[in-house]
Amino acid sequence: MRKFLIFLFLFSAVLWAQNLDFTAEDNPNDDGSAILLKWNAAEIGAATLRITKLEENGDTTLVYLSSDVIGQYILGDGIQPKVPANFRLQALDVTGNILAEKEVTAVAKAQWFNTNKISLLIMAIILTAAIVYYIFSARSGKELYIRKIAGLESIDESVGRATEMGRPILFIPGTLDLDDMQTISGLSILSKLAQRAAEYEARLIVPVCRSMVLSTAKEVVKEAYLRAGRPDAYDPDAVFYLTDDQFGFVAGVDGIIVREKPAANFFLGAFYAESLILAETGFASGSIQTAGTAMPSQLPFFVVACDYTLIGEELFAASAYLSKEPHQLGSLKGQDLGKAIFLVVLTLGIFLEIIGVHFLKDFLTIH
Amino acid sequence: MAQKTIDRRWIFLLIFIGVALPLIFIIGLPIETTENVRMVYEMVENTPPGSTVLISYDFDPASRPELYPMGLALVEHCFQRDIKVIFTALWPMGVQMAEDVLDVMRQKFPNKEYGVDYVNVGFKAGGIVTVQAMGKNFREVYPSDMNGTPISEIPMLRGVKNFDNLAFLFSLSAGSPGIKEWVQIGHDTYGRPTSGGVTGVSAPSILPYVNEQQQLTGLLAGLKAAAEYEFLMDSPGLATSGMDAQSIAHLIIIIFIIIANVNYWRANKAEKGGK
Amino acid sequence: MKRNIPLIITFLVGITVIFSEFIPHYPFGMLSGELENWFLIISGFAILLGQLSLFKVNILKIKFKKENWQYSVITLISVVVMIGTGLLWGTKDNTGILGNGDQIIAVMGSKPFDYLFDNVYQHLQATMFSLLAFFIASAAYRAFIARTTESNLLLIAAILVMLGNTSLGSFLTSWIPEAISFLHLPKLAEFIMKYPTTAGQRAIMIGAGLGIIGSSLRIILGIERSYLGGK
Amino acid sequence: MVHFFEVLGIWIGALLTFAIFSFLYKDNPFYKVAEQIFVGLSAGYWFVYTIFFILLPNMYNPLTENFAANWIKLIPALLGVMMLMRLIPSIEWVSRFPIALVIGTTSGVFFLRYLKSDVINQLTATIMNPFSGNNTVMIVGQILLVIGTFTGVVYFYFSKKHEGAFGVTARIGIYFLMISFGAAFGYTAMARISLLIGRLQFLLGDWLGIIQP
Repeated sequence: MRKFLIFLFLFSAVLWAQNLDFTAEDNPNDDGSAILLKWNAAEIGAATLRITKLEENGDTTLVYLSSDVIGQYILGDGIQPKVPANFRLQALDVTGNILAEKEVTAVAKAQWFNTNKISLLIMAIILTAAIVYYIFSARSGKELYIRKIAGLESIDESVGRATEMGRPILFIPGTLDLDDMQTISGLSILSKLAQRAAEYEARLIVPVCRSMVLSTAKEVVKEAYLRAGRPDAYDPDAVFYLTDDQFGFVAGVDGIIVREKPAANFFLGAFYAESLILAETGFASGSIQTAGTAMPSQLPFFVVACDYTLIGEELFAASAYLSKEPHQLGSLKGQDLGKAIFLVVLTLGIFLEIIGVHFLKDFLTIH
Repeated sequence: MAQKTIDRRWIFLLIFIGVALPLIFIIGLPIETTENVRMVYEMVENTPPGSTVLISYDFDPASRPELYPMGLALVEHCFQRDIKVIFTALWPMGVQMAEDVLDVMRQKFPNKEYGVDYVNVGFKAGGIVTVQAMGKNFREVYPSDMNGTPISEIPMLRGVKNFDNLAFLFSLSAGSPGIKEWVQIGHDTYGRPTSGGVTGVSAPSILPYVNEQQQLTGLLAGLKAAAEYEFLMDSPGLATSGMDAQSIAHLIIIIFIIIANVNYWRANKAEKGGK
Repeated sequence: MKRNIPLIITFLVGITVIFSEFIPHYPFGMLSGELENWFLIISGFAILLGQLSLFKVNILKIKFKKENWQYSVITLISVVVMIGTGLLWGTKDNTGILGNGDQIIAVMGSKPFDYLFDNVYQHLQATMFSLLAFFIASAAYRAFIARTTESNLLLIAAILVMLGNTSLGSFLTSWIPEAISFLHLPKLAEFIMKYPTTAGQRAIMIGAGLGIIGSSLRIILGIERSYLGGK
Repeated sequence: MVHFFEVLGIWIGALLTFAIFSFLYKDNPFYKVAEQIFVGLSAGYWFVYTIFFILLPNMYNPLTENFAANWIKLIPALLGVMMLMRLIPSIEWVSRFPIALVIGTTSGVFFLRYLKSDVINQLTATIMNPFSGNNTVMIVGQILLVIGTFTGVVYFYFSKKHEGAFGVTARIGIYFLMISFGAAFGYTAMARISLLIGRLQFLLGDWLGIIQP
């Protein structure tokens, strides 16, 4: 009788074990440092599932506790490529008794291509090709049209006013470092503005809050004065550093604005919350203000408080518009193609969604 | 343009006064309450007096402006209804936040006795694993309270063995570990009513838990929810004064916008009339 | 040498970062992480460079007694005090050159650097930031005037959202019957934020994103060189 | 003594708060002093921060503690020193090397990050069936979302004149941009006023003790 009971117990345990589904496999698209664990214990009715890793020296470490009967877990700790790892899944009831358990082994592998990023790759290739193609076609002499950018009318007006009133022009290339593209765009507009200022003998003040920007801005201004044929008028102290601190910088610039009373202010680059403090102080001192940034959160304040605003991509387009350099115009044309593709895919995608085909959205979502 | 403009320093002055005064003298402007806040309020209202609940302070000073007023209002509500409260924290700094709330409560409810009406069991590291263990066996996780008094000597904890003995669980959460852990274990595993308060920024990611399964029984999100709760309790406090200051400041801004438009419209009319 | 090597460096580094996004295999996967770490160290040195030029500017101002030179003295004293206390006794979690300053902590309650940080720097920062509350009011007064279709839209959206976010909005529209409850100001504000605002923000993000992509690409390919100074 | 310094700290904080606020009236010596203290102190703060939280843990400590495993950190250290060569005009050009590395890294990172989050993710977020939804308000909203995104992107199209049907579309785009600016402005007003509430709670509570902090 007793033997029979033991047999029955073992037999039922085997049955349960068969119902417990537990797999371990290489987690795809990584450098071989993770294992993907999946389980399905729906038929057992377990309260908790406990996964442990069996180490070579016989120790076990707890990997994961779950209350989901069907689930998966990616283990990224202590896994090395090409080294087999053993795992045990135990299904526990409410009181902590083991209902069933199962052991599996898996080997992690490193992959050479991340297939989840295929849509990103396709987009990257198309955009790169478009931009490079148009840059070269512009360089080979093809005329590229660029629409008028309203915010740029202010440059001549500002320089004229500054000359007339004998007051300086203030330029701030944002509060981020040189590695931000908005700063670089700001600096290339500064180059044009400085040249104009040199020609009309207007004084320029450029406070910066990053030392890398400091040295580059100095060179940009110096070369602009050279181009204008006025190297003698270049003041090396016109570009100076205040502090790296966001609000410390604002405190300093506010002081400069109220004391120097610039005829025109230019805020072109990356800005955060300081945008409105600068623009309002500038307004109170009676300056004409031009701002431009690609920070969506700060645009409302510039639009409200400044006379002219370059919105988002217009900041990048502005330097192309001013310089008319083929590489900038070409790049802009390539970006426009990017927008056209965007609009086509968007329209197509919405159409497909409406008729109930989700292929395109799903494809783009995986990355 | 011949348009009258006000010296903007008058605007500055009015904003300053408009924000300062409501902080000193609470007005208690009526607030439209939202469903999620009402659910939390009802949950406390429907808890029979004498039951025990658990409130976890899972935040630090950075989120204090939003979560502290919630903690204050909720505990006050519980004490009013004679509900016994266990204070705990999954964040080390949360203990201090709970103590700050208790300092205020001791003045408001001098009759409440430590160990009988409330207890602070302090901070426990370990996040979800700790919560899980707590649900199974409360005493194993908390052999003593934060002062070192053994649990067995604390009268109100005598009948408390696991989550089944608690009327509801509440987490004031600024991130992880926090409200998600309490939902997953407290509600999903042990089926206890669970609710919480979160910052305005994190609300969108937590709101989906307020669903048909009632993974969360309502949710307090941001300062406005705290003010709504104070409104439901008819006891205006920190959150209400903050919301009052907000409303007055917004009102001042809007009045100035109207003045500006009237001036503009008049100037325009005068100009046309002059022609 | 002065120009081409930097261009080659930029190209190689940029390409590596982009490739490593698609190739998880060693060593590509970890390369971009390592490069970002280098980046941190180099920009650390750049901050030091900024301090040095700050010293230079202010010392020159004092030396030539330029206008308001007295204030430059205050600047210099503040920098020196902050750097001095920080390096000598360290910060909350770091020991300085002279050790941990336990005796000073016994007197002041915290290290001098942290004391200055908590009682001076933080207050200055928070107050400067809070000026925005005033400026948002003055900017609204000046700009939200119904002149054109554009400014009307700006004005209406701003007022609806401003009202909807406070008790005032609920107070004004709570009488509206449940059937058309979407006209409740809080709900209306939520609607504006959720749909048309998201649309506008999205359009800006897409445009600006493409602008940044274009600039990055030109820099990696060595077409845009202005960051090296001049053209 | 500790208590004295605590009180002193609150007074310093309060006085500096007023010094900055006084700028709203007009520029004055109090603001100028506070401004210069702020500029100096913040520059000093970032200096110390850089030493203790960037250069020591990321460069100095790994190099001194385990040179064999971390010798590669010598490269950024060397590049960092080259950065400082900006100060010597004759070999200033050396600093272009580290700048090139920094800019190359960011360009690569930005290229991918913006393509992913600002272009593709926004695209997938907008691809939806605007007519699905359980109430009219939601459907109207989704239609507006789609139209607004579409026309907004058209506004940023630079290589075509904004005239005719194209011009009208761009015009609608501008309208959406304006609504979004107005709404974002109104929404942020709340957060900005909270900052002032925080300041006043300090002045009225910690400093004057009129309200309970």
